[in-house]
Amino acid sequence: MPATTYVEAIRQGIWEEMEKDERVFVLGEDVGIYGGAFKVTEGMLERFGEWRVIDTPISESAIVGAAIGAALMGLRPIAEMQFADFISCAFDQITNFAAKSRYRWNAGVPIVIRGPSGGGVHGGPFHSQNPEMYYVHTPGLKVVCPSSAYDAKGLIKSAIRDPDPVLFFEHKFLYRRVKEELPAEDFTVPIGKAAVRRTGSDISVITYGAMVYTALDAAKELEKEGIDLEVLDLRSLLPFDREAVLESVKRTSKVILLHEDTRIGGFAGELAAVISEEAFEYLDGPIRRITAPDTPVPYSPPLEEFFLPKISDVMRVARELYAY
Amino acid sequence: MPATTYVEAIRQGIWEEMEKDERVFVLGEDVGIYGGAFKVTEGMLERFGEWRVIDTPISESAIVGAAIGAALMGLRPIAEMQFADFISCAFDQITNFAAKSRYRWNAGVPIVIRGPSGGGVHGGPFHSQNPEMYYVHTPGLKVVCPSSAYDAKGLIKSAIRDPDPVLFFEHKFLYRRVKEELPAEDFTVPIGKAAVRRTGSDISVITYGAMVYTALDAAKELEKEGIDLEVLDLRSLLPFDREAVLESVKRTSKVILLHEDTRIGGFAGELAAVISEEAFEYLDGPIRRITAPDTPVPYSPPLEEFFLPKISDVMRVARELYAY
Amino acid sequence: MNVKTISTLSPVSGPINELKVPSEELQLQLLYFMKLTRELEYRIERKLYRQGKVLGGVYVGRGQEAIAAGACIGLRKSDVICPSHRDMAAFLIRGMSLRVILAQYMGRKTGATRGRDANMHMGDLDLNIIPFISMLGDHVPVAAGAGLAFKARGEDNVAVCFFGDGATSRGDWHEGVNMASVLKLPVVYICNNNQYAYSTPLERQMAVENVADRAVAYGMPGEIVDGNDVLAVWDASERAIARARAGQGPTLIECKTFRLTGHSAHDDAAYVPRELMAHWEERDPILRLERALVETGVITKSGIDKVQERVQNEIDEAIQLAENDPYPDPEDCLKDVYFEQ
Amino acid sequence: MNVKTISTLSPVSGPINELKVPSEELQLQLLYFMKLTRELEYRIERKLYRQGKVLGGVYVGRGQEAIAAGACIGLRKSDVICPSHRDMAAFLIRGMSLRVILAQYMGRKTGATRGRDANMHMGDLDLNIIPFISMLGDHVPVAAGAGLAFKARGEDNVAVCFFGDGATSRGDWHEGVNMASVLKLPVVYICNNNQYAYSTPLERQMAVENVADRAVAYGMPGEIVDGNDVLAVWDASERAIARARAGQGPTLIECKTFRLTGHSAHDDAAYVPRELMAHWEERDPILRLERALVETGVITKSGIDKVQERVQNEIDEAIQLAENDPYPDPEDCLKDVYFEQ
Ligand SMILES: Cc1ncc(C[n+]2csc(CCOP(=O)(O)OP(=O)(O)O)c2C)c(N)n1
Ligand SMILES: Cc1ncc(C[n+]2csc(CCOP(=O)(O)OP(=O)(O)O)c2C)c(N)n1
Ligand SMILES: [Mg+2]
Ligand SMILES: [Mg+2]
Repeated sequence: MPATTYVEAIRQGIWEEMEKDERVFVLGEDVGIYGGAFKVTEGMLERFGEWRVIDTPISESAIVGAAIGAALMGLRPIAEMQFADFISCAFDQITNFAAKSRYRWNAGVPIVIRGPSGGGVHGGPFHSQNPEMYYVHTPGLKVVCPSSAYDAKGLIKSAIRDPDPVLFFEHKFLYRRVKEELPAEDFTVPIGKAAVRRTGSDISVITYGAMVYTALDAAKELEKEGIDLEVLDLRSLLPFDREAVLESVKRTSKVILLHEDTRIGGFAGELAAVISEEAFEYLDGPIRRITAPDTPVPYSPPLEEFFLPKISDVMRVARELYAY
Repeated sequence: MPATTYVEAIRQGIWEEMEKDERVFVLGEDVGIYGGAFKVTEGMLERFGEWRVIDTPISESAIVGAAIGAALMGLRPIAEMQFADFISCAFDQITNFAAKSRYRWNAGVPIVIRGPSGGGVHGGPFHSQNPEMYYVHTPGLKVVCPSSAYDAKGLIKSAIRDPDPVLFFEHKFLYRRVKEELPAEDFTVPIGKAAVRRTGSDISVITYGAMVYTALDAAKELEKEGIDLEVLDLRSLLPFDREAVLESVKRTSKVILLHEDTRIGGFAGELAAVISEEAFEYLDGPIRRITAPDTPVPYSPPLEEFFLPKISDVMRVARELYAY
Repeated sequence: MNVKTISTLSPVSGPINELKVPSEELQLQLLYFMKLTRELEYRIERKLYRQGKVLGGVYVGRGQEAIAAGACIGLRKSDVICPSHRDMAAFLIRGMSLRVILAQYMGRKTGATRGRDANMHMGDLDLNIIPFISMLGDHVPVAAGAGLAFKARGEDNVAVCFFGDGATSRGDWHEGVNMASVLKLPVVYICNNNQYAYSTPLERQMAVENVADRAVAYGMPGEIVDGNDVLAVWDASERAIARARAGQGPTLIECKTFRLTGHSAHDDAAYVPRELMAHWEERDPILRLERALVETGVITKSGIDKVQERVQNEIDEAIQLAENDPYPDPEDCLKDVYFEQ
Repeated sequence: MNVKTISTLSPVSGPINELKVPSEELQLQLLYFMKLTRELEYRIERKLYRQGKVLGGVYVGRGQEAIAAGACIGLRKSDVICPSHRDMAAFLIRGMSLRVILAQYMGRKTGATRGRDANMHMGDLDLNIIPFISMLGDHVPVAAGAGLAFKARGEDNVAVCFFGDGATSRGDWHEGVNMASVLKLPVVYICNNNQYAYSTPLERQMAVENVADRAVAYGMPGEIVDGNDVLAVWDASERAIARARAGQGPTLIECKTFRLTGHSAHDDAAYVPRELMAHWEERDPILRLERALVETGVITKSGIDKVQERVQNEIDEAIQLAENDPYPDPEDCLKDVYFEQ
């Protein structure tokens, strides 16, 4: 079996669910003839026809609104945002209509909203955003950020089958950069379960998305210095795997919270609160955050490189914490 | 001098700034003839004329967009959201156009976006929201949540004079419920400075908005039991007064983070991260959060009462923490 | 634009026009539902709200009852509706019970949203009612999506979506009707143009005379009807619904009407000129229908009194039931944020 | 709708029409700026991008140069423009230097955004250019706001706002043009209708034939011009600008054109039928202008060669400068999020 890329894994996951369940359909800009800006829906129009692969006008809010309406009538829409940045245009529909529907009148809204997020490709302030926290802070939604091809496929399937609205943030830097062999048979990855990517005894690095690789690379370097990092990949942010987080922290007693998203109000804050509330007595050092700084994502290479958390950042903070 | 209500204080603040600076103007729905749904702009149309008090179509996104354009051309717009809940419709303009403008091309966007937020008045899921975190997580914005008439007036003036976009979340429960005598002369309250509402030695309660009163009421009760709460009113969330937070926590060594907003991704998370990173060694107990649960704001009185953090919640957690 | 307003009832006397009219039975049903709506909203706004039994905001459709009534009476059970905040008749015609509605307004567990949401925000998938959210216009693309589901499955159901003149300024309104037009979705868009949005008059909302003028931008038919003439609303709706079922896409129907009350229970509408209000009070859609039905012999005056009596009794009874219905348990607050097994 | 497309230049030969034309000097300026635009974008897309010197996305306006050129050439310094992503000529005409533009594309400190933002996202308050953000349509209400400032201060400046056909589907577009219409703001809205939005053809974007048909919904004039005819664009713009200055409110000008390239540098536009592309290549706006100016004796063929030479030299020089310009310091990343003393 050849290795499957992260982006192809998503395509496969959607394709297989569409084969299996005729309620599933895709809508978005340029998803049909063009197969999507990143080719996630390539070939689907030919296979599934124009009412299951719907090219829409440039109307993110109506794309989500229409997905909601179709879901209420029994379909299973997958709405593509050409870049996750443009989800801002649908913020209102997502947070007010979709998120609150079940709570208000017991009508679930099983939609998936997916798109490429994240930096590292010189996309600048409007093609590099990490919008996850806006939705993590909205009860009623689920938020998923896979880091591997396996997870991407397994989680997109779980998202499609989920009875509630799921925001699926793909990391565009990983699209063609990570790949692995995938099982031939149907599999899913549960929403809300983290994965230990590396077991370690000294410090827990809790992270998600592309930063998983930053953490792993740092761990490999630090191993040479005798510092043993554990790397926990959250995979889902809402709900997140509280047990796995606490279990890891209680074992290592030191924790680094790492994300590509900006700092103030980022997910590390939520984690810090949970840890300092529920694992306070286990902590042997301050909780350390490594995040992007509180700025837009800059375009120029030296600026963007400065912006993104780096292996060296993890190494520096880990050394400090190890020595604490 | 008679006491001035919170809502009237805001009106006065805007009025005085409009008298002083002809660049300042107001736009929004029903702000003119009607004087605003909560009468914040009452009388202004007559005084300042139709090009400084502009009734707009129901277009929150264009209200903010137009405010941005006018600000770039040198004016000082104050955009009213009839309820802060509807700011969701302008999320994209605020977070992408306004917030990132200075960073991108050095062009400041001195706008104020203001409106009534918060619960306790049986407004239900769409007239009770606390939208602050969506903006606190957006670099380039400032976010203000006053709790008193004095602060409301002083902060709205600072917001209007500020060279950057300021989101000014008024708490509608306080509009006519809190009042105080205000100085006759011009005064401002700086954005980013907290206020100690009650000094105490046992536990720091860090909060903002209407919850300041919940904390103070709890403190009064707990005094009888010999538990001495400090109550810190943040007043601004972005930027927030890091020094005041750390100073208080270092002094009391125990901390309760209290807000009306929901829990996951709420401001308490940010505070917990800062405290556990920078005051770790001072902590004598876990950081405790008291927040609304992760649900929409329900309408029915028993549900809404359950939803909102209560004096009894603060007392319970304070007792536990005191005993820790 | 050169649009003719379609009217069947004379504004102040009986019928004037020999348009296609619904059966006598349907006419009587319309009368019943409009009177039921009027009385129900009267009780909610003028009694229960003032007695403190309904908390929060109250918005009624006094003077606009013909619109939702005329548009909904001919629908199939399998069609879906997306009402707005002045369309009480829609809920009643779809079969939501008075008790459920009143319990909703009083925040009871038995209300349409079990106390979670307020007033008109009522939905029920069994009745194919998608509830309004406060953000005006948001349900316009949602209705398109419902129509999309019908079309994708090859069903000939339609989605009927209601909104006010002011809501048409929202971006979501534009995106929604545009998408419905491009994809030729089976949606009927019904605007109550009551000439105000809260205190804001139409000319501060749009630079065109008629909301229907906006239909041109979407290549869909825009039709103006006398919104206080329930038979005219019915007629226009029938045609638009038939068009949608036949796969010809959406229609925009503008119903000219007026809000015979404030924007909400706390607003005295002081900004509305007295003469304008008086002009429209004379054109009360219920009085117009009553006069027409009496003149055509469909009902007698005492027959109308009987309807009124029935309506009052039904509401009395429902209020009694709803008032005694329980509030939700406080901890219910935590339930149903997500699917629960 | 019954709209006549205004053309002054024959699609494939010289001038056909005796409309009001700009002065010869202005005609020559237009030629220069259009050729400068073409060459500059050619270098960016086909050279610098492929050489890896420009990273990220690259969108060019090949074949559409007449639009921004014709619309901007007559503006005053005190007017403001809000260009979109295929309006390079706008920046050049407003006086942004080639070096600043090239440095922008190469992420240098000397670029219009000092390396913070990419490609067309260039702004400069001194030149009265408000930069585009990627979210299509967002700048439409912003332009209205600029117009509002002019109107509120009693100035007779105008705001000129550019967008594509696809952007008109965005809610912000609707809200923005509606607000401009209601408040009669001095804005000129210019649509480049290149018949595609990325891969999506016009009929999947709107159910009307012309973008200008949408103007009806806002009670504003909608005019269609041959967007590959710079003199026609100039003429329509002059009239719309005059209207705006006179306080008569906004105008929508639709410029029919075609994108003679992919959506962005990585797109080969395989979804565009070959014949359609060929049809429009024949109607290249620069060739059309050149033929017309030669026929009317405004310039000779060798004069045109000289312009081309000048353009190439200027760009060569600017590339040299920009390539040697410094990148921003990494820590600059942290600056200017807020006002700094
Ligand atoms: C997005 C949004 N903005 C503002 C409001 C506040 N609001 C509620 S109803 C209303 C007026 C609505 O006018 P219209 O659409 O004409 O409906 P009508 O009330 O006249 O039936 C306003 C401004 C809202 N609900 N949603
Ligand atoms: C809100 C938003 N959605 C999607 C995109 C991605 N996108 C960039 S350009 C484009 C097509 C734009 O088409 P049009 O407006 O016709 O302009 P053109 O590129 O044809 O000049 C799309 C979909 C975007 N930039 N913004
Ligand atoms: Mg209205
Ligand atoms: Mg286009």
